[in-house]
Amino acid sequence: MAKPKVPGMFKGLGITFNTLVDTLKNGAATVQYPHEKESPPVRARGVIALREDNCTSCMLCARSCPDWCIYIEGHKELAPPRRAGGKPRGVNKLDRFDIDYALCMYCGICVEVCPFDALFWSPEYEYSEPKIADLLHDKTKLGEWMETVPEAPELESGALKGKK
Amino acid sequence: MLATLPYWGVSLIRILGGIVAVLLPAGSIVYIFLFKMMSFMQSRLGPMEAGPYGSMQLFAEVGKWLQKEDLAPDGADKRLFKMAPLIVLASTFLLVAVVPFGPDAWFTNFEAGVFYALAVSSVSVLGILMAGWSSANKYSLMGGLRAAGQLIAYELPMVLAVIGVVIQAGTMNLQQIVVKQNNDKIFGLHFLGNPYILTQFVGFIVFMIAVQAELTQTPFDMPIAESELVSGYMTEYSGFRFLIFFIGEFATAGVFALIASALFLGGWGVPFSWFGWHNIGDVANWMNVVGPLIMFVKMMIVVFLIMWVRFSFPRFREDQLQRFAWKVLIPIALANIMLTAILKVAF
Amino acid sequence: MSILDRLRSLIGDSIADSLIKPSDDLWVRVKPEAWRRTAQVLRDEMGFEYFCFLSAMDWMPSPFGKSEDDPTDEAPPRDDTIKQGYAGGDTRFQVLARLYSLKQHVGIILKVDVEDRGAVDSWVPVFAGANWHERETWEMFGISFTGHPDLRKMYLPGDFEGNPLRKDFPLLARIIKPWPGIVDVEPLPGAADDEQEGAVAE
Amino acid sequence: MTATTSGQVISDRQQLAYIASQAADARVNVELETEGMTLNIGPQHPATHGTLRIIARLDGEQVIWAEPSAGYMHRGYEKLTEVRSFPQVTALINRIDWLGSFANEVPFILAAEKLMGIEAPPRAQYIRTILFELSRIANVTLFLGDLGVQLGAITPVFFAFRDREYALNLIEAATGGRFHPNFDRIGGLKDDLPKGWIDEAKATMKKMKQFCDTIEDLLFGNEIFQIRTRGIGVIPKDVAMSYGLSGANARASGIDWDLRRDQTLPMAWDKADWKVITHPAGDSFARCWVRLQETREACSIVEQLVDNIPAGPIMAKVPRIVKVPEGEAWVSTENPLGEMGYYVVSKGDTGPFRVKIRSASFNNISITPWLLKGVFVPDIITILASLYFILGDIDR
Repeated sequence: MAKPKVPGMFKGLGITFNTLVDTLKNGAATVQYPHEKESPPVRARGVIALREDNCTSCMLCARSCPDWCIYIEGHKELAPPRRAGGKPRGVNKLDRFDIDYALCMYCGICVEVCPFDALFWSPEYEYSEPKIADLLHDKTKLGEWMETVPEAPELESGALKGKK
Repeated sequence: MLATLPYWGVSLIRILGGIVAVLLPAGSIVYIFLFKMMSFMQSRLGPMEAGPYGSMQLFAEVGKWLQKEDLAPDGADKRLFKMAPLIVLASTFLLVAVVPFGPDAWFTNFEAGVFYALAVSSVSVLGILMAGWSSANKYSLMGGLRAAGQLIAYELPMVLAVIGVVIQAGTMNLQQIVVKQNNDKIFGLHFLGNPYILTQFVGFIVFMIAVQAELTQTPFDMPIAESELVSGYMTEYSGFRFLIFFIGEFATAGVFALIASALFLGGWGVPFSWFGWHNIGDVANWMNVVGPLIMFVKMMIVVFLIMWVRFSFPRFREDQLQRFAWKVLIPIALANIMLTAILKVAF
Repeated sequence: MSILDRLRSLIGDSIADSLIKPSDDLWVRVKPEAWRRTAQVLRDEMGFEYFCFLSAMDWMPSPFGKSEDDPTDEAPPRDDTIKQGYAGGDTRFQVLARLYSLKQHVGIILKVDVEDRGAVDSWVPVFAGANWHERETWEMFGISFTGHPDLRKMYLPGDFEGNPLRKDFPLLARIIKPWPGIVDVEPLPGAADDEQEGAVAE
Repeated sequence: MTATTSGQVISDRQQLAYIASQAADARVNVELETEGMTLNIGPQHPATHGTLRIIARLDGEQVIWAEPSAGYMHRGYEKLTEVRSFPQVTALINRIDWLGSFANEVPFILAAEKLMGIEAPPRAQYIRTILFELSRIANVTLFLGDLGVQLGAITPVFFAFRDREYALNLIEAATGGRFHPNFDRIGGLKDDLPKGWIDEAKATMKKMKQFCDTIEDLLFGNEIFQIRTRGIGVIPKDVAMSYGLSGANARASGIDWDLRRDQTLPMAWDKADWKVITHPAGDSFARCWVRLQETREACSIVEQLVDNIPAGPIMAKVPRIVKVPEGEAWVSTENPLGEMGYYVVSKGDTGPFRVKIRSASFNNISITPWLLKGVFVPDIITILASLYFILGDIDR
């Protein structure tokens, strides 16, 4: 065993003691969770929010989901014509849009493939449930998450602007 | 004062005192060091929810443990299994009996106090071995065997380290050792008395290392070694029997710290020259109240050292530990005894 | 001399086929009887000392597809012909392995044809690390390795039947659950075509 | 077992342990000798961080033989890839080495890009490399802390969790996923970096370097740590190669091989100035030490690259629904755990026909029966800790 100037054991004791003093002086690195909360970054994939009006039940998200955890049902409905005097259009209305968060693996593919901007990520994370069945969020609950969806962050310099 | 009470009254006070002397240090050690100091050393806060700054956490834990079912594994030797934690705790209570807390505040005061303390401290080995054997678990068995090997190996350096003190004090009575330390002078100075940590520094270090091993604290925690043996001899215990082991662990830490402060740090006393006392007969009665407090503070300092090392170091391997005991500690302790004896004769 | 030329000069008659993609990789298919010798030669003579992996291929297209079919739609035509990849092949199964030379920093991918539930020589005597890879291949494809010291199941429980990575082994998780991608949009009552229906209602 | 007969130098300690184990083997067969004991370490055991099970036959505390038994977490990824499209597979393979997830995506995406004959634009290559190294930092940081726990020191792991959080925050801010970024796309990346990320990255790298110093003083400098790891679990060079050991485990045995340096990939490692760390000893200490130094190197790679990210697009021109042309491709990269490679076979569909996942831990752990012979029970733990495996990486 090589003998350094300060034996490693004492150095180690010094480190723990310094941390002790540092914690007493400057506070801990942790936060007391239910009382204090750290806010996740804007891009954090916490929960998926649904803007129901934009959804056309095209099934793209359900088909691209690796876990098959999105269930969509809809029906056709007449909507007022786009232009005055035009014919009323048949549009797809959502009856059911469920995401099973017990299955979801938060990959974000559904949000990415959605061509009509109906799905968004929200950084909200406090929706754990004692019963696993309650993790199936229906379209009203998914719609409520829309309030928590933040603006997309600005990009770092050098990024191409104006491109999604 | 005590003399006016009937015998059963004295006994009752002694029993209560003993319980306080075991549980109070254990509780404060767990809260201050295990919950708080360790957390601060790891830049976190530790328990904060139960009571102000988590001070009631220990009571919450005790409540939780007491509620749990008293389980024993199927293949266990049930009688031994249930007895083992009690034996470990009993050794702690036996140990505290000889510790003097003040001029009159002692449980027993007998001549071979040091000898007795070292003898009963090894009773806990029996409990641990019983726990390891009776659990019918391979991890427990290995933990028990490691504990037996380790505790017996480190008994020897501990005894040898204490012998230096005994030689210097010329007595095995702990009360007398405390009085001697506070009444003596070092280099002709009366100011500090003569706490034996100054003259017996090597002995103190050896003693503390041996205590660390006796308490199975890191870096000598192979009998528990949670990353190897799950929890060693305690693996199969839960509920209040685990609680007893837990209390036993920290109460023993407290009692050993008390003994260490009595042997090396001047015990309950202050240097007698401060108040013009000359021997134990002169000591004022209020020292019976202040003495335990001084003792408590000294104990906390010693436990701080034990815990500081525990939270900073990795652990040895079993064979390295044995080698360390036999090849390093015991020769050093023997040399220390020789030196002490020579100096004692010389001066 | 290129690696392939050197290999050909050493075990020339055992090479069944090969393919070089420049600045990519080298594929060599050897004859089954030369499988172990190839490894030996590559390690001892040519410095391919590093064993990377060993596995197998089932070239049959899966009879189950991706279980992503709309039962109302007509099933798309399925091509069941077995078509081997680079460096060709004659059998449905192939064992493939990769070795790497730490001196030249090049790798070589070796393939060998093997019959369904057939066997090839084990590489364990040459590369000790092939042990676990061959166990895995054995349990996943049912290809056994002669001379393997300890051909036991690696991942699956002992009484598991079937070889999961064969294409004819169904992925039950996808079969027991209906595909949620089936379009489930109820049409307007009594109408076949949206546009017309809109006009009629008007 | 094989491969001991080579001319390699084996430490005295290991040689003695071998002889003792042979003797122990022989003694078991002799009448009136101690009976061995079979100890099941795992699948639920504090030291196997995951569900690896080690069946060890012991004589006292000495291991006569030991055999790891994997498969308690086998998720059948190779089968699952057959029914998934390329973007879906990317989400899946995040979970192989869950501590350094981003690094798992890169070789797979590179293999798909190789088959398609496209390359990500330079900006994407830089960001990929930075995130790759960040995931290495996040991964190895936890290793360094966990190492302490395995050896009985409890404090380093809390430091590791504290400081790893900074790296994870950085990954999360860029990708949205703490552990499972799923940020790589065929042809580039999902998104560009958010504003202020580069400055944060520089500050974090300073903290991570500080963490390395702390661990070096607290753990590596400790004499107890040194006697627990030096000379324990020595792997000679040729054994390492025949078992296919890779990454820091190989480099600790003196194999000077790093896929970041030794192959040309469309990544930005060659744009930074860094060195490959090797150690000649091959013991547990060397493996831990190499990883510590590599974390420092990774920090300096990130520091160098963030300053020079070229401007431009982050996606190459790729059709919306990706169909990968028929072919086979092998790409491997130097992941935190070692060489991680994917052998992707495509039949021109939206998904791969077959993906063979070559994960580092699988090979790294397959050496344990050879390595654990003759060691003591506590050394099983140090050796396993120093070999460093992630269970998802063994079982896939």
